[in-house]
Amino acid sequence: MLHTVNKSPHDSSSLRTCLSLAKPGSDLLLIEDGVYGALSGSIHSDTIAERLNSVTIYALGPDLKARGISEDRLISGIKVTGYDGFVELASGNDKVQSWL
Amino acid sequence: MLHTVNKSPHDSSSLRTCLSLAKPGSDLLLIEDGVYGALSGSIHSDTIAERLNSVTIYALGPDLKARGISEDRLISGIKVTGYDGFVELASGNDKVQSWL
Amino acid sequence: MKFSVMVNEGPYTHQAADTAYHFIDAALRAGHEVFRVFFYHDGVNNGTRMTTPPQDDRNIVNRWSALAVEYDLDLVLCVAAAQRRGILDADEAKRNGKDGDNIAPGFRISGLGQLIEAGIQSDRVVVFGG
Amino acid sequence: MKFSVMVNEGPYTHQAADTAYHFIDAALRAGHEVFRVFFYHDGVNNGTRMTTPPQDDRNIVNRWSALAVEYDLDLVLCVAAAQRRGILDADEAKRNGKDGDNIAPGFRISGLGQLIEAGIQSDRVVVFGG
Amino acid sequence: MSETKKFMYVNRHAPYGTVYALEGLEVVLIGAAFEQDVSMAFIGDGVFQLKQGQDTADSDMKNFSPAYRALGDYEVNCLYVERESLEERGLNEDDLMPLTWEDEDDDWAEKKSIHIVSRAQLSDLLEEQDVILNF
Amino acid sequence: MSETKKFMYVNRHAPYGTVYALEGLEVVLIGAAFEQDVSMAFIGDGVFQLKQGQDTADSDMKNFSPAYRALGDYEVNCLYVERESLEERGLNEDDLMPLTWEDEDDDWAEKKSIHIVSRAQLSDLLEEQDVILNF
Repeated sequence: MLHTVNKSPHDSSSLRTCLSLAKPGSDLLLIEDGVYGALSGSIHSDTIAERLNSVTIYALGPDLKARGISEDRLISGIKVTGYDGFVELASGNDKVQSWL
Repeated sequence: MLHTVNKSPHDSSSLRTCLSLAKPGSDLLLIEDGVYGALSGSIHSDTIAERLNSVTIYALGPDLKARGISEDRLISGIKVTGYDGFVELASGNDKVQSWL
Repeated sequence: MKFSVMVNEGPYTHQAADTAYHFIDAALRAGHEVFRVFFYHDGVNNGTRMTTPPQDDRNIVNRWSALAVEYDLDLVLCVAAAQRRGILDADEAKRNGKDGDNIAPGFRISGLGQLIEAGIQSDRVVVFGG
Repeated sequence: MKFSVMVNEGPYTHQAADTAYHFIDAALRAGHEVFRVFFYHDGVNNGTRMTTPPQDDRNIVNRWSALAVEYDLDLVLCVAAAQRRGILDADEAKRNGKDGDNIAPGFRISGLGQLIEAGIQSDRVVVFGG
Repeated sequence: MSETKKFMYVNRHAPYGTVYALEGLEVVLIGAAFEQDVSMAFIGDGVFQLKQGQDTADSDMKNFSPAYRALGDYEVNCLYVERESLEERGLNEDDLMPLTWEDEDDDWAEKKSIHIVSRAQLSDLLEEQDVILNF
Repeated sequence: MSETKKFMYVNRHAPYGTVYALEGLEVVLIGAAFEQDVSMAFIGDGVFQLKQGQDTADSDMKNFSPAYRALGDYEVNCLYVERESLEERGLNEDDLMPLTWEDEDDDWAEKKSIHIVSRAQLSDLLEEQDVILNF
């Protein structure tokens, strides 16, 4: 199952709710303002990093770039992908849950 | 100064940010989904109740009623007012800061 | 006291348009003046006459238009925000080469300067948004 | 693989309309089929031809219309959501007694059943929203 | 359409502040005609949609809470409410509207539509679905 | 208009995800012509508006970050950024665009427009305003 989160973890409960319900083995793609959840050194980084052993976390590259976030600022283990990768994740998983 | 908060404290950071910046003596009016912040027994209730000695907190009655929240469910010390009271708070304070 | 109000969200989608209306209505009934209501962001969607809400629901657009008549209210849609969202009066339609307009009675389209002026001229500015 | 997409926010106001567009574009370029794009909530505002964005910005409405032509895409605006927000085609205008319509080329207005049908007929439904 | 899919409508927004709850419910009511295997989940502030005693007389909005009571007649009778979301908000099951449906296969016995489930159970339910629509 | 008022534009939204940052900036640029006493505050996710290195080439949105650099020319040169908001987000002052203005009263010396302030200082600044507009 692919989960997407499009809201900042600082402003919205979406990422927290997503992580509370995502099963081990799930994929999570951070998009739009959701990519702020991929930043290292924030008050949410540790919580997110802890889930990387059970959930594969991606961040959408074009959205990171728009927001001026270079890949060296990401939590270690988070993968960067593009719109093509988003389509592959959506087709490779059996369904998509969007945490709006 | 009158502060207004129109978002649920469970979904948004608005109330937390408001309380971090509101000075003692301020008025705070909870409106729209912000009135959920007035409910007693929630995980945010204690934090909000602690501020009642320095900030006067109101909740908009028509919005409580729409959401099925009766006054006996509110954190003790929170006052209920209507649209007329909102206008009085806005005119009685020197300015209004809306935490959208 | 002289109020101005800023409305930043569209009708039905967010309650902000309702709260702004009831606040203004209460202020006017209490004898206050409302210098201007400025609609910004999706707030400009309050000003289209093409809206047809379900019959058992309130008609937010008509409610604004009626209030404008009753109290001679100045309801201003921001032109830049309106262009992004497809809200036009006859002048704007002509200027942008569009084949029709959709502004509701009682509203006018003008620039952001109207908001700043409202801030300067009014005793209080109250912002309603999402 | 057969995708359907739901778009729940208006253009410019939320990035969801951009992300949905780029997702669909990438899916089509990868050879997937897109059965339907269903616009709900403020998403119906993607389908008005009255929009005039600044010249240095993308034109989100025209971008949808062009994609519809290129790939014969089915772009559906929910009728109930469109009525609340003042988006009309000629039939809806006549039915609701309005003096004009504003739907953009390549879009059509239909009922919520089109969304459920898309869920039944498609391998994946992806929701983009605010 | 011969295929039957498992549809879940996931509700995460409070009513009235935004339109998502109302327009989400409209999808469920229309969708009921398609004879799919339908359920609803209420997570986070979505649990507030089911609060008893909603009364919009003073705010002049449309009170759409009675429509939840009609869900049983549309054969939408699996409403899963996350227990942790209720507790975090100071609510319990008694705060929710008593929604019921009549079971045709059990001599039209009246049964509860609302099921309070744990976070772990809800996580399992999400995995079982074919189509998830989010409101 | 003879009166001069203290206007503060309070920015609490990240750029691009929603339009508030862009349309808020448009208000500030237009407002500059009115010769009021203007400042901007960046709180919460609003601090992301000032992040260096924004590049929208791959997402095809309008990159409006260069407009912040023009603020100095419009005599908008008091941008207050809440230190706690930066820290909570893993950012520091070096992550922000180096915005400057030229001080006419000091032989056109180039000065910083961004002031990192504490939560307590920002709270004081809010109290001093006549008009607060929120984006």
